[in-house]
Amino acid sequence: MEPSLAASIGKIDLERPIMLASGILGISLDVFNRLYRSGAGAVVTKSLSKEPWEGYPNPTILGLKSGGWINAVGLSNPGAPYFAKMIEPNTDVPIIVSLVGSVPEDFDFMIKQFANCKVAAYELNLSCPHVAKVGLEVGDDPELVKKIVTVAKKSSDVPVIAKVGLGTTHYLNTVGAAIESGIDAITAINTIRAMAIDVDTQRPILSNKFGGLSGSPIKPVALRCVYEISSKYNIPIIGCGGVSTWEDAVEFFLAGASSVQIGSAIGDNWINVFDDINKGIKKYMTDNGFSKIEEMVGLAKKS
Amino acid sequence: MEPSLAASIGKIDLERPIMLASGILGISLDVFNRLYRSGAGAVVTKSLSKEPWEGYPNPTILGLKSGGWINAVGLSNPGAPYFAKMIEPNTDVPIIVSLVGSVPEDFDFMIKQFANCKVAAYELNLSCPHVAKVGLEVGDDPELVKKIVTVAKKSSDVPVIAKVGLGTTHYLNTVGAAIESGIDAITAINTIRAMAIDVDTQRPILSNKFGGLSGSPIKPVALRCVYEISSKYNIPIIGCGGVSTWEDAVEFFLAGASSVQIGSAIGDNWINVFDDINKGIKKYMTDNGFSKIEEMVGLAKKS
Amino acid sequence: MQRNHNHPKICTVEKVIDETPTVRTLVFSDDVMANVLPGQFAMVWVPGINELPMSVMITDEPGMAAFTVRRHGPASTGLYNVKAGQKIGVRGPYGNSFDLKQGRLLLVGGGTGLVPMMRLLTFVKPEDDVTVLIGAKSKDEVFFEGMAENLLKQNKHQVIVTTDDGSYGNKGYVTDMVDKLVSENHYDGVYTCGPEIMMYKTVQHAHSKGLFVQASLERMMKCGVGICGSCCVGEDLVCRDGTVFDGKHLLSNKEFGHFHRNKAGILENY
Amino acid sequence: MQRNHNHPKICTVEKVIDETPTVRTLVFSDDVMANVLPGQFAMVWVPGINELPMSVMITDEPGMAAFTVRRHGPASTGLYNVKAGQKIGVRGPYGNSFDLKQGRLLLVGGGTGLVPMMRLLTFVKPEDDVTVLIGAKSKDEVFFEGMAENLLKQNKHQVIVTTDDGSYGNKGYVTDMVDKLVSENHYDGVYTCGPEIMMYKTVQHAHSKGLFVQASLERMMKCGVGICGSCCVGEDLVCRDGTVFDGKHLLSNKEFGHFHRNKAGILENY
Ligand SMILES: Cc1cc2nc3c(=O)[nH]c(=O)nc-3n(C[C@H](O)[C@H](O)[C@H](O)COP(=O)(O)OP(=O)(O)OC[C@H]3O[C@@H](n4cnc5c(N)ncnc54)[C@H](O)[C@@H]3O)c2cc1C
Ligand SMILES: Cc1cc2nc3c(=O)[nH]c(=O)nc-3n(C[C@H](O)[C@H](O)[C@H](O)COP(=O)(O)OP(=O)(O)OC[C@H]3O[C@@H](n4cnc5c(N)ncnc54)[C@H](O)[C@@H]3O)c2cc1C
Ligand SMILES: Cc1cc2nc3c(=O)[nH]c(=O)nc-3n(C[C@H](O)[C@H](O)[C@H](O)COP(=O)(O)O)c2cc1C
Ligand SMILES: Cc1cc2nc3c(=O)[nH]c(=O)nc-3n(C[C@H](O)[C@H](O)[C@H](O)COP(=O)(O)O)c2cc1C
Ligand code: FES
Ligand code: FES
Repeated sequence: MEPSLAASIGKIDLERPIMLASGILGISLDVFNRLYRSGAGAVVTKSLSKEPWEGYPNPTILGLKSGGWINAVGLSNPGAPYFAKMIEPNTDVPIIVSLVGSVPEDFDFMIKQFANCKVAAYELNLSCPHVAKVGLEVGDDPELVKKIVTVAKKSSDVPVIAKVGLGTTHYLNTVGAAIESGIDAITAINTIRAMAIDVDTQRPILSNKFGGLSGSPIKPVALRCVYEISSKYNIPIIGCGGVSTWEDAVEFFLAGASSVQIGSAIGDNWINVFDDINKGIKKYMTDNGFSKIEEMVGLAKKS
Repeated sequence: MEPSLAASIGKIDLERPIMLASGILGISLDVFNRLYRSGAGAVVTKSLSKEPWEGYPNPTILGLKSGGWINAVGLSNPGAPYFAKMIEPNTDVPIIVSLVGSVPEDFDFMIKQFANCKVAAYELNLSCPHVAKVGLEVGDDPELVKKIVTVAKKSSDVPVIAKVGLGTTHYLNTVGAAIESGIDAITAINTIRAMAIDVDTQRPILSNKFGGLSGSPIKPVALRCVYEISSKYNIPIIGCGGVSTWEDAVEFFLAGASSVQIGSAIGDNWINVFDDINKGIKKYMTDNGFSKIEEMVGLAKKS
Repeated sequence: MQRNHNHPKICTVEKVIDETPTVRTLVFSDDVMANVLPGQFAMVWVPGINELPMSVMITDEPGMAAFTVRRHGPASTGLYNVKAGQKIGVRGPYGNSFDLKQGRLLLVGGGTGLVPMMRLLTFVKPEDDVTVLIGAKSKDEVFFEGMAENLLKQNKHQVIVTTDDGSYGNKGYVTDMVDKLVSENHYDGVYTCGPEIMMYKTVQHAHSKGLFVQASLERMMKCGVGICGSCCVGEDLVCRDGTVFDGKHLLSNKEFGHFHRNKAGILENY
Repeated sequence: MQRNHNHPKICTVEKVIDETPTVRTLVFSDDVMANVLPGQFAMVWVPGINELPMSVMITDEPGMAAFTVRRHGPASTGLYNVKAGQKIGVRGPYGNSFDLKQGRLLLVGGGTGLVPMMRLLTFVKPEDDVTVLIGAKSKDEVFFEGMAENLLKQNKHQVIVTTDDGSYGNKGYVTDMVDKLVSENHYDGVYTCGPEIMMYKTVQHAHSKGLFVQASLERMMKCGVGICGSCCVGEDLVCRDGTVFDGKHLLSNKEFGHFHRNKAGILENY
């Protein structure tokens, strides 16, 4: 029998275990449809705020000579109300709506905008490393996390995911706080705060100076976070960080992730990366006698 | 006039601004001599403990397909007393002795072993990410850091450096605590906790499962730490993490480091890396009209 | 040091040429940029100011490339103000290129949209019969006419200029001239770059006559590599799927000619 | 997936050959390892057990490589116990190789130190006159004698075995035989690998006669790439500067033949 690529992240059921990560190509329903057809099991939207944000001036992204990317797009987004209207026609694509905000009420407001949309889940961005007052600055405060998760869970019946990253407090505490407040799943990790300086002009390259490191450099760190979370807590995990091959995806499954998200690899290999990874996972499963994704999840912890 | 490569890290004066990082080839005086002749301005020893440690079983190191290394050598070392004897004959090489321990008394004991040695500085390893009860587990406790630094400063007249890394509390707090207690300089950063899983055998590769990520993947993170420390505090900084070219070294100077340490690049390019980087820095200085290293230090913060 | 085409490479501007009162060409040395394909662009960092997408302009020296920039908002004005001797960062090249047919060709450019057209001219075969159509508002905004003539010395060709106010060349909209030309002649390929409304009408006219037509689009760009999504037009990403698209494809795209996205990603009318 | 020679590549052991009651050869397919130079080694991961340095053994099939392991402590016993069909991880190859002279050659191997000697034999020229000296404690520890004969079929050669107890071949220490041979003959190159004391004496004897001699050293190894420092001998790093060193260089090294470092890095007497 052909192995199945279907993945369950708690109550979220997907036909394929790889999703588009937040912030990557995530501002248009047309593009979501295209990515879904290209093999993504779900798409996560750009993180949305209550109001439209322009984000930082360019340069906002750069590639590193040794691989990986640093970005400080600054969460530019059209705002939750506009976005909800745009995705209202959606019927096919499992869309996970990513949200940023500073206070619990922000999240309640935003989730209510999507009342008429088909939303597979909400992902709370508690981990953007380069925008003040949202993202990590929220995630680093476990008490605030508890309040936000509690409110988000109340605002709709749709599953809620918390996305964590390496901040100034221990991310495992953020995870713990989110779980205590009823979170349905965890995405780990966001980009890691980083910078690049140009030696010829002697200045930071990004307009915001600091940005978030993504791509292959952060994979080994993301992988250990997934392993640590799954060792400490019983919660569905979505692995994110540097996945660019089927082998990377499988590493995350073995570490305890039920699915993975893909961001930077699209910049390197364009969108056929979804199909390539799906095929690779399937071949691996056939070669190794797995029939379902969940048979692999957490297997590396047994050794 | 030829630009000068001399570097001052507070009270520590070196002829060249690049040092061997701790744990790299750092167990034999003969090797120190060789590295010094090859262009290192100073060598940092393997982190020493009170007693000899065997470290973890192999595999303890692996190279990543996308660049960089993960190691969990487990701080194997011959112990401070043995080591002090070994380096007693040293007269030429600026040796920085790296120390690990759990309580302030450990550090006092170890520093006293070196009473008859020429030691350029002590570097307190508050940041090893993969050994219990030492390293990060110490660095993550600012109160303990204060006590350790205070004791280390009292144990001798030699300058004391604190080496920090990304742990479970904010490293800037560790830096602050060390400065409050009279530290002379900061080395940033140690490896970042990470892991690698083999998909064919479905198990973590390192015997210790978790290890520390080093090399090019961590450079952008190390660089922002140096920039953040130098923006917040007035303390000499030694940059460490992923330096493998003169360009990397200059980025660290511009971010605020007075010198840099080199580890993994030796695994990639062998020990001529010191000479190559020295030459590159010199050429850069000539091309850009710098006559001293310190003219570059922190320049990127001005823009 | 190895090069990563996604990392800004610092280049020193060696020469600045005033093309019109608002358009300048900045010349610099770079082997990679000197040899890009027509339609390809770079992300150009003006340190301390901004980074913006620019088509890569040809120069008459090997190993040299250029940007021809019109000053507009703060970003482009920042680049416009760069003096000889100053440094800029250049990453890329990005994007695809034109599918250059042989035979009778029509190139339609407006403003800095002429940049990819000039490079395209360096690829035409001596046998090709080439018409270049340059549209401008008025006389003092016309540039690259002489360059086009020069590049086509070996060819059967004509260079036609239209100005909206008739202060130079033919009076009227360049797209009316396109309509006239494609009605009277067969072309094996029609290529256009410039203001979206000009491209939209050019594509419509050419397509309605069954001609092969391609346009090079502009959209807000942050990454240039298909990550950020800011350049999307329908389901296409201009930076990665384009910038050059077939007219047929474009006419089925409901945003082309009508909407672009602002910095927050909200659709706005052209 | 691209290969990084510092990342363990998983290989399946396809065949296991018992060489002696304590030595086994494990055969596997791998193009890179099949083509290493004599003296080069791999770091061999036995999942769940340990990782240890192993010289890469030749096989008689192209594309295949092998390890010949003596069971000793837990790590080597773990490898020794790997069955056909089981997986091991292999990274490398690491280290340098012998400087193979032409003419009259003497190869001196003891135990698994014969592994690089066998590979060296595949590089000798048909004109070379080759003497292989195999040292063992007793008869049942002798292996690779037939293989050496076989590899030298085309050459003028002799394969001499010595056993300490005289249960096979010549009685006595292999190094006494070395002394005898280098006193009676000129050799253009002498090569040795095996227990350090054997290599030490071989180097001394050969060097005292002014012969070119090289030895392949063993030390505790963790990284194999010159990072960890565990394999240092004086100022040399065996994994990166060696494993093969000139005898002349070695005799000036105060640790060679006398000390090695234990797992904590403390010098211990041999
Ligand atoms: C592929 C491509 C090639 C181009 N080639 C040229 C060229 O050769 N010469 C030339 O003069 N112009 C060119 N442009 C247009 C140029 O990049 C923008 O017109 C210009 O950046 C707008 O500048 P501004 O000063 O008004 O931006 P500001 O208002 O200062 O805006 C700042 C940022 O927004 C971006 N931005 C604003 N409007 C646009 C827009 N319409 N399209 C893309 N980005 C925008 C800018 O790039 C910049 O990063 C090109 C655009 C693209 C997409
Ligand atoms: C370059 C090189 C090539 C080698 N080639 C072979 C070979 O082809 N066949 C063979 O049987 N043996 C070979 N060895 C020796 C082999 O690696 C060690 O003898 C063996 O690992 C010791 O195993 P153990 O079971 O006693 O180790 P344990 O006591 O289980 O020790 C565990 C760890 O310590 C290391 N270790 C312990 N002693 C040594 C030592 N003396 N040298 C290096 N590492 C040590 C092991 O590699 C292992 O990682 C080689 C060694 C080196 C350095
Ligand atoms: C350009 C860019 C924009 C991003 N924007 C967001 C965002 O809006 N919200 C968010 O949660 N993560 C954002 N991220 C982080 C990614 O979702 C992802 O966590 C990170 O890039 C690591 O995955 P990768 O290595 O596969 O890219 C962004 C990343 C990039 C590169
Ligand atoms: C094999 C290895 C062993 C290390 N051992 C130590 C150690 O004992 N003490 C310490 O402070 N840092 C240790 N480190 C960390 C390095 O000193 C350095 O901080 C880190 O590797 C980042 O620098 P790099 O990217 O140049 O390697 C070790 C690193 C490696 C790769
Ligand atoms: S500019 Fe970022 S996707 Fe096109
Ligand atoms: S084995 Fe690590 S330096 Fe040689």
